[in-house]
Amino acid sequence: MNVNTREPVYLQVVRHFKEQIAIGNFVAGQEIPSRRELAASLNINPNTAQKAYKEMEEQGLIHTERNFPSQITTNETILQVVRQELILAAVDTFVDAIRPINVPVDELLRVVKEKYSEEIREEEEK
Amino acid sequence: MIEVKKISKNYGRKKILDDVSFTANKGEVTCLIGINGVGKTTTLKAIMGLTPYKGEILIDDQKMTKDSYEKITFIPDAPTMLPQMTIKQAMVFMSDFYTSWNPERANQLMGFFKLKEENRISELSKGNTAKLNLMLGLSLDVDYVLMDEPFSGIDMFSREQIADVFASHLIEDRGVIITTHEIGDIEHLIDKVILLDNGSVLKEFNTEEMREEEGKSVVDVMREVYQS
Amino acid sequence: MKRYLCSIIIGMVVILSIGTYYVKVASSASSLPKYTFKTLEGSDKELDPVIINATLQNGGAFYEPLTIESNTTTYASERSYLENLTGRQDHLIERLVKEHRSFMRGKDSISSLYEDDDFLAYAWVNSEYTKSGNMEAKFDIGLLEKKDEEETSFQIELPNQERIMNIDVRDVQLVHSKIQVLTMIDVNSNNEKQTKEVHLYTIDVANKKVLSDKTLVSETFTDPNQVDFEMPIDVAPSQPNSMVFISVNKGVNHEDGFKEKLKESKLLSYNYETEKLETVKKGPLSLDVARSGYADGKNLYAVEMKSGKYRIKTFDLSSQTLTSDTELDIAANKEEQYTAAFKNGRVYFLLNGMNQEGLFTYQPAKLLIADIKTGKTLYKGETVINKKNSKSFELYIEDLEIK
Amino acid sequence: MMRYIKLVNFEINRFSKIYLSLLLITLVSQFAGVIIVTKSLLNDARDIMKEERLSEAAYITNYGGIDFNHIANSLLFVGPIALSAVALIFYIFLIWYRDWFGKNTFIYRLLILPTSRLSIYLSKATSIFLMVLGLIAFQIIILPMENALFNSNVPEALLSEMSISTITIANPILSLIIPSTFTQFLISYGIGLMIMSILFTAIMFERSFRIKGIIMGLLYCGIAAVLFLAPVLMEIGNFYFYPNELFGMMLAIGIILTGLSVWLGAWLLKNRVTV
Repeated sequence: MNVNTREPVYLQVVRHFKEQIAIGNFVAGQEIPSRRELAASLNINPNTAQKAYKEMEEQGLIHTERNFPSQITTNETILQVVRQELILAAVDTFVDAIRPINVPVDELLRVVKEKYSEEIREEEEK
Repeated sequence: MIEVKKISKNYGRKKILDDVSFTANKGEVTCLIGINGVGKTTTLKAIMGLTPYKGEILIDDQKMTKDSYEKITFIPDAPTMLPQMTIKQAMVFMSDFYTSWNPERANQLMGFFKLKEENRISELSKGNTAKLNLMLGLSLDVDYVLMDEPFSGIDMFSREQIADVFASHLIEDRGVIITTHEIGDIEHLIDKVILLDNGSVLKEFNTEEMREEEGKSVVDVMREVYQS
Repeated sequence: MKRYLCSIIIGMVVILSIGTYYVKVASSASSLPKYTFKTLEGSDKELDPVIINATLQNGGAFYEPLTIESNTTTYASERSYLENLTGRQDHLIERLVKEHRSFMRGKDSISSLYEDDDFLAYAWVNSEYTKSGNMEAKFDIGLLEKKDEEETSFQIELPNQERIMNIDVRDVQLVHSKIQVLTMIDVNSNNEKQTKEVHLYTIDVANKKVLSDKTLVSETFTDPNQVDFEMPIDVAPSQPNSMVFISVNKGVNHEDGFKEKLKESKLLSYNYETEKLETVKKGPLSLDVARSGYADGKNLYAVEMKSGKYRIKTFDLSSQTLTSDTELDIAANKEEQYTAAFKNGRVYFLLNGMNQEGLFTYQPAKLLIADIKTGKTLYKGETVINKKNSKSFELYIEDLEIK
Repeated sequence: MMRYIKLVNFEINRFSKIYLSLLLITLVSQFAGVIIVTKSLLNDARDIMKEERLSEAAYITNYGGIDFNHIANSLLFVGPIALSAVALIFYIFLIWYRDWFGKNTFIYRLLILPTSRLSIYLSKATSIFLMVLGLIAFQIIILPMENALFNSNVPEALLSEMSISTITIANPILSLIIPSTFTQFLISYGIGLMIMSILFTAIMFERSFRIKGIIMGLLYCGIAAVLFLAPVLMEIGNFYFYPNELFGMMLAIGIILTGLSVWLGAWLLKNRVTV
């Protein structure tokens, strides 16, 4: 994770987690690293990790039972929402960038489809 | 909690510290930032009782006593052991005098830093000296760690290593005060910034709050403050 | 434990070695030879008041002061630190300090003290030389009334001090409540001529004034002539005496400038009561002997060596006649040096081998106690050493004191 | 207490190499002195006997026997004692300044040890004092050996045998370092302790106030000297004390001065020293 020093670090951690969940690196019910492990692996302040975990708990992304390591939530709805959120956020950025070019929607979708499949193919070939 | 209350310090007519007040909490990394010669090191020395000052400093609501040194440790940027000692002897010295010495952590850090017990302190490079200091300081089970310029004059790889250890071994219930004039390496690691200039506190803020509320990095704030 | 080895060794060595050393030192004083008097004649009781102060010397390198008192030898190293600090003290001063501690502070010159039943008086000249070489002098005067411990102490300028180069207090008396101070003076001079004088100062204690400055004797001479004033040894220096003797010896210095050849000498007597200065008629007294005699205010005692024997001559001061001349039962020996004391109507006479260069053979010191008048031997003894292997030890007698 | 002992041990170990060299130099030099000087003394004696045609007995009568004093006055004997004395006096200063100077600032570590600053102060004083006594003890141990070696090297006819205590009394330097009585030993080394504590305190002044501190330190030494010698100085001003009073006063002043110096030095180290 590359840290942006102008944005609260805990929010960056939360987003990092969401990305991992969306990608499937974290699956429902999976144990996640302790705050200290997380801090060490991401090279951040344990307090920030703590704050990020707290935020994620509030959002229902993870849950912690006493004396057990935190786990990714098993609530599929929340996981879906996370995925949706990520997709929506990416699409938002994309839309914001492409809007000024004034491309017709059909053409845009066709180009996106071609590019996207090509990238997947290339990735698979590797 | 370390409370620094209105401390002042002069060297002759020169004011080094002028009514400096701040607090550093347990479980937080507090960073004293400022360009060189603004009294950062003097503040740490004052807290450690290594220099006289006017004002009051309390550690967990108490004045410094000899037993406080089991609770608070200082990692200066110069070797604190005799040059003729080997690292092994330095470790024996520490375990001899501190009941808070944690040999397991020391061994762990030795391994991580790739330091060798038989090396003589006088033969260590600048980077390894800093690592040794860190190893000795962090292997004490203390509540507060004071670090003076842990990154100054050290190569990039050593810096990364140190920052790594910094993150992994500064357990959340310790309080850390660190001084630096190069914030870059650790900006994302610190909780609280005390901006010092000419011996007084210019600005004190929480880094995450600053990012959240104003979208500014510590460097941004520094630039603003020092260039105005 | 290994880390502490260095410190432990140092600590142990320090304690053991220094400890053992001083334990040994403490017990080693007993290894020094002990001198005791073996009685040859008379009663040992006579020995009781005798105190001999001496120094033991070993091969020119080692000196150890010792005292033989009540026939026991005590080395300085055997005494306590505080006792050695005070040092050897005259018996009289020791007593006076005990009785009048505050008054006696700083007063340790026995010829400056006067004591009778009612008073203790003290006179001393405190002199300093200024940078220009002149002397500045003051009298230190003290008077103690014994009855009520009333003390008068003051300083007064010495009269005519500008003409004085050197001053020495030789006798102090209290006569009709006035302190009399007999002094010997070297007069300041710019030329070849030297002047020596004997002055008597009379000091009024009540008014803190110098009443008079009387010149008793004044002699001026030029080199190689030489004049010396001498007084017989006062056997009771602090006791009231109405009379003192001063011998005036005129001589010529030899070319080597050391020993003088006697040309003329006279013996003067001064009476404090009558204030009369008289020349003693030469008749009965050999001057040479009188010069080195002993006086107690009433009598002058002289020791003479004649036909292999020592003789004691007693000369009555008031009548100026020889009252006795007795022979001591001890052989005279030029190689030996005598030390004498007169007290309690007795003469105490100690003979000790002179230090002859390099001759390290033990010779006992001989002590004779005799009645002054009759010359009858009351005690005779000689020293014995309790050690056999002490050929290299020598005993130097410093003084003989009688309690 | 334990940490104080550890510190003393630490300080001694730090100086141990130089200290062992001093002991070794003393040992070698003094024994060499005994052998060399004895030889030359005997040669001189034989030359004189030859020239003046004297028998041994006559030689002794004229010139006295050959005694250990000749050895004890030789440079090879006295030199290492002087060297050790100078080294340790110098170390009174070095024991502090070596912690400050150079790249390695050991003083940081020393002052943040969980032990009182008084222990740090006292541990340095103790180690120097212990090392001084160690040297004295060493001299006391080797002196009888040297004397025995000397006695066996000189023919009995020429020998004037001396006991150890006689040797120490006769030689001015030996009598200074090995006082003749235990009381004098306590007094001499007590005075030494007092002087060291005063010097330590002067060093603390310098370390606390730097240039101003040098003046304060010198002033403190001066005041201490005047105070200690006050009874003697009063005698110059014509006030007389009895010897036991003088001793008592100087003893009391000495104890007070030592106590005050230790207290002040430790206080400065605790409250005023800057590293």
